[in-house]
Amino acid sequence: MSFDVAKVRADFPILSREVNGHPLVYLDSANTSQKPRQVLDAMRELQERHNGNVSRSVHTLGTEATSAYEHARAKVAAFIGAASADEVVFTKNSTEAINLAAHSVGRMLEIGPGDEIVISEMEHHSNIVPWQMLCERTGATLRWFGVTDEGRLDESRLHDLVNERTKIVSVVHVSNILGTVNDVARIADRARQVGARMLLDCSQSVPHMPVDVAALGVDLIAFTGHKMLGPTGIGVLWGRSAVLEAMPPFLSGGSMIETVTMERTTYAMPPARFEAGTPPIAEAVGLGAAVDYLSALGMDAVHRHEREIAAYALKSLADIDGVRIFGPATPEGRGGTVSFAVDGVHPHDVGQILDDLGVEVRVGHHCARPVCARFGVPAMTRASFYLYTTTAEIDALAQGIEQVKKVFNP
Amino acid sequence: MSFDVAKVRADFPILSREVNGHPLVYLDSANTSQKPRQVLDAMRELQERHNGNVSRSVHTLGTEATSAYEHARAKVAAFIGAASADEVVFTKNSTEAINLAAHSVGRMLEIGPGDEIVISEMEHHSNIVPWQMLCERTGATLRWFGVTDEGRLDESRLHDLVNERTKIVSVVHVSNILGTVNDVARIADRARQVGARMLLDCSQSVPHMPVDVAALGVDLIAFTGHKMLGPTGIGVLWGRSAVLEAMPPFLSGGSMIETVTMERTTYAMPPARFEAGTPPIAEAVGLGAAVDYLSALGMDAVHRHEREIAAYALKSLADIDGVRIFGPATPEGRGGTVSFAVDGVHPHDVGQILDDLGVEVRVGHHCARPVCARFGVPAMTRASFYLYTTTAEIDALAQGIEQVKKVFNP
Amino acid sequence: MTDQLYQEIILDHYKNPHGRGLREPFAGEAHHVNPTCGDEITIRVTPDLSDISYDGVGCSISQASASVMHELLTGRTPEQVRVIEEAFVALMQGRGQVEPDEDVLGDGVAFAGVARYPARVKCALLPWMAFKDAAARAGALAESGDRQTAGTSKGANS
Amino acid sequence: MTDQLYQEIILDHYKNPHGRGLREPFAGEAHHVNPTCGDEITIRVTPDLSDISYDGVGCSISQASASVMHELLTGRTPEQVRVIEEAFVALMQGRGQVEPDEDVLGDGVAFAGVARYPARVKCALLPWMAFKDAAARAGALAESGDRQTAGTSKGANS
Ligand SMILES: Cc1ncc(COP(=O)(O)O)c(C=O)c1O
Ligand SMILES: Cc1ncc(COP(=O)(O)O)c(C=O)c1O
Repeated sequence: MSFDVAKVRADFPILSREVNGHPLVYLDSANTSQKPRQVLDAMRELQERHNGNVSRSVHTLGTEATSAYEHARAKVAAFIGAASADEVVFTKNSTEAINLAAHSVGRMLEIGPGDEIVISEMEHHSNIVPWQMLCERTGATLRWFGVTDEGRLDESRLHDLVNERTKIVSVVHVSNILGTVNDVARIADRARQVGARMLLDCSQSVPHMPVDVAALGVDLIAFTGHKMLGPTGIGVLWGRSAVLEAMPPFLSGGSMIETVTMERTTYAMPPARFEAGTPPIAEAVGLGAAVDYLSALGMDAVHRHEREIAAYALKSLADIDGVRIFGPATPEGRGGTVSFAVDGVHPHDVGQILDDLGVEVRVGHHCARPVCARFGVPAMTRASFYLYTTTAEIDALAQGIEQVKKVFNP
Repeated sequence: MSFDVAKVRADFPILSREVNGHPLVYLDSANTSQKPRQVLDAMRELQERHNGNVSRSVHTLGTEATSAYEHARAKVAAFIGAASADEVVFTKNSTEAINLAAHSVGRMLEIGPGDEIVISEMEHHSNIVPWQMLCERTGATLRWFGVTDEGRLDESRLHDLVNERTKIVSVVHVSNILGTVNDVARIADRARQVGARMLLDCSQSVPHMPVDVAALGVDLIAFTGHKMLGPTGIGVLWGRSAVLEAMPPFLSGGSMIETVTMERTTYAMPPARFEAGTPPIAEAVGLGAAVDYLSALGMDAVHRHEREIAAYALKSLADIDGVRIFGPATPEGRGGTVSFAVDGVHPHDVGQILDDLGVEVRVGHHCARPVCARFGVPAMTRASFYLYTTTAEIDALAQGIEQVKKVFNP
Repeated sequence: MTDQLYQEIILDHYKNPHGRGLREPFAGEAHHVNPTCGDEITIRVTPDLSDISYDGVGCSISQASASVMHELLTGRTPEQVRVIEEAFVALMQGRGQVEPDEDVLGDGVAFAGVARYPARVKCALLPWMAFKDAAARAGALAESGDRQTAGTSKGANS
Repeated sequence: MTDQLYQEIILDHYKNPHGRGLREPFAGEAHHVNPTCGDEITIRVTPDLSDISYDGVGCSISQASASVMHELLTGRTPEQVRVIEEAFVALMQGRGQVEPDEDVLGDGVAFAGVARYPARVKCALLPWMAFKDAAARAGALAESGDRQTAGTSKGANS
């Protein structure tokens, strides 16, 4: 087999730990992924041998740190097919990246009353609230795509929703709760047609499948390091050069300026313009190492592995009486994230009993409350997979669900 | 001797490396500090054994990570004498903390034309540009304290500058370029008297001296992890509970909400309200470990050590012909940061030759261009000290400066 | 291990909740939300605590806790309520170190195991916090006659 | 080690800059800034490149580079300028791997050592980038007669 999951797992020290006396079965990678030794080593090497501030020093340590930081940027750019490293802005997470876009594109387009912003009912809160706040600040109107019963984006009203009043469209590439992969080509075409800017929330796609910004046809994408084997504290806003260059700064302070007087400041070119203050240096280097790790395996292989696991999981769960799956029922057009309900048992209780067996799933609204509301539940239980997930772990999940049923419906 | 610098140095692996064939002499801690093994170990331990997302999971890994994260918050709160851990908001750096304050306090006070914001000529760009941008957005007026020839805050016009139109005062506690320690009691009193909110930029004080927010008499302070033995990617905004509770959110998205519908969102209480998205979890834990390290030594002892080094450095530099010191000439009311000029040699060249000898100083405008302008120079050379700095390193600096003079004025 | 959490008593109250449903008349109402998991509860009380009615969605712990609370507090005097409330909160915050008094807490002793699960303590306390707000609004806990105006409002349990 | 950086030739140009000072007449002007260190340079050129005048503040490398550039480019044809410019930029971006041609670069060969210091390459290129802008504004580099309108503007070298 080309994809050797046992070999992959050996790189993740945490996977050999126990939880409540059982081997850890980590099925919460959509929340945050585990990190391979290679990533932690790269960060430690920087912090212990080459630690200096970036872009500010001529000294050797500073030069080494700057070069490591900029190398990481170039790696990330190559990973997503960016035209240049200057199109990659480092933020602290996806959420900051989306906030940056909402503030800065909002100002660039002078959004005001009568303008419309379009999102979807399938968004993570981080791709809802910044746009609600933009609308509040400016008087613009928020509109959204609905979600079909199958858990897919309802594009039936595309031409009504995205119209000549639309200034920004921001939707999710892969749903963090339903697992749906959105083919956004039609929406992107329509956005371009009406002259709207489009952001794609790739927090759940870049970690799991090949993503090529040149092919997506959007203006901006956001993603986050900790979901793709990288550390916390680092995220990315990618933007087409022409768009980034036209965007005014958002956070301001050291390192994003060209020149400062007390009266007036002029700003640096992107990406520096958007990276105020000391950036997450070691974190960027960690993300660079994560990208190296993923590239060495190949994103096609990672994606294929996850689809196999997802297919296995969908089948295993469908076989259990009283389990209802939310979102697409087959592995086509969906990622390795499966949310479900166990009849008569609250997700909190499902998660608790699974944890007791070492099986770590997420329960709650998954920062996507409108999706829960859409499906008429207050919360869901979610199992999410990654390159280190095995079919044996899916079996452990299935057995755990039987145990849940035993406790609550003996 | 109570403060054993050799023992401290043994905790910092990087201090035993060489640069350009010479032992590293790291005199750039005001830019970013080095990190002890204890901090790096604490982060690695979390990442390798207890990695999960915070505040979102009921499972064991998530609970462990959440408890480590919240513990770090409590440690930081205790370190600065905060009334409660809820007064500590984690950001990515000082710069984000100040931007958060500028946006959120700006909205809270409905800043508009006629209102005044007061800063000083001694500020880091990160405490200038966010206020310039606030004034641009709102029509408010920016005013500032000048700097005296001795490099101290010119408070002579305090009552004129801070008046009934003043809504926010934001000044630096310790200058990152002149080393001046500002006794802000008079300014804080005056701000309170006129009903203005006051922020203190403690980026250069919290790492180097005991800081007690209860005693400062201000509403908000900002500081940054990487300057106080902690990692990059983590900063702090402290605010008095009553102030934080009245402040609207700034960055928005996951984890800062109470409840979300497509139409409307309500927000969580502080500090969650200000921590949108996945926070820098390992970085917060690293900062917690840094605070433990500093507390174990005692901030009084750290401060005393740095004053001794500063006194030694001021004397050594004053003894060199053709060296001019900017800022206070004696160690009273100044921190361990000394900026200087070498006659006829541009700082860039000074820094380059010192680096050649392994002596790492910062050159440039130090993100405080108005201070350079104030003293009529385009740039300065800065040596900055920390708990691991030795008098032998100051000697190396002095010898290096002699070498600079030899190259340029043979 | 979860045996300690999911005691028979808790599962019974979860499956057969006592006093569930929102009833009239009432003098104070409060709606609390757990932002992490989306659990919600609404509590109504009469001024004399002769009825405590409630409704909501949530996990076994929060729902059973509401049922037990209904049993424990309905018809009690303000002073009795204070004692029971304090005992329950102390038990929940005791990290498993507090020995519950069955005379005070009745079926509430079954929640002793919850205290070992920090993430679930919030669930158990959700109805109690909402009750506190509702009772204050109903003026039900005032010792003397100076009762506050009754009213309805919404608060977050964060 | 810095011997390679601070060659005698560089220090000479730094201490005794050639052609320094802003002169009239000129057809194009550009002002560039290095945001990291605050170095600044203003360059003026005549349409026929018969004069290249400049002024600024900066380190030995940027100042000497301006002086050398003045010497190398003044009075040259657009084609000669292109060749020299390209050779200098290639030398600077060569990370120390490019062998400079003294026939083309004259005193500019002294900058070979700078290429090994990534942080200083920007210093050496600052005047050259500003020249490029100024010359474009002066229409000095157009091969044919379609010269652009002369003008003054400000740009950042980031
Ligand atoms: C006084 C002062 N304020 C603010 C900052 C900004 O800190 P950071 O770059 O970590 O945001 C710095 C350091 O760069 C500083 O010295
Ligand atoms: C689809 C989606 N968007 C945005 C985010 C926010 O990412 P972060 O919390 O790293 O900012 C997440 C994950 O939490 C996500 O799954």
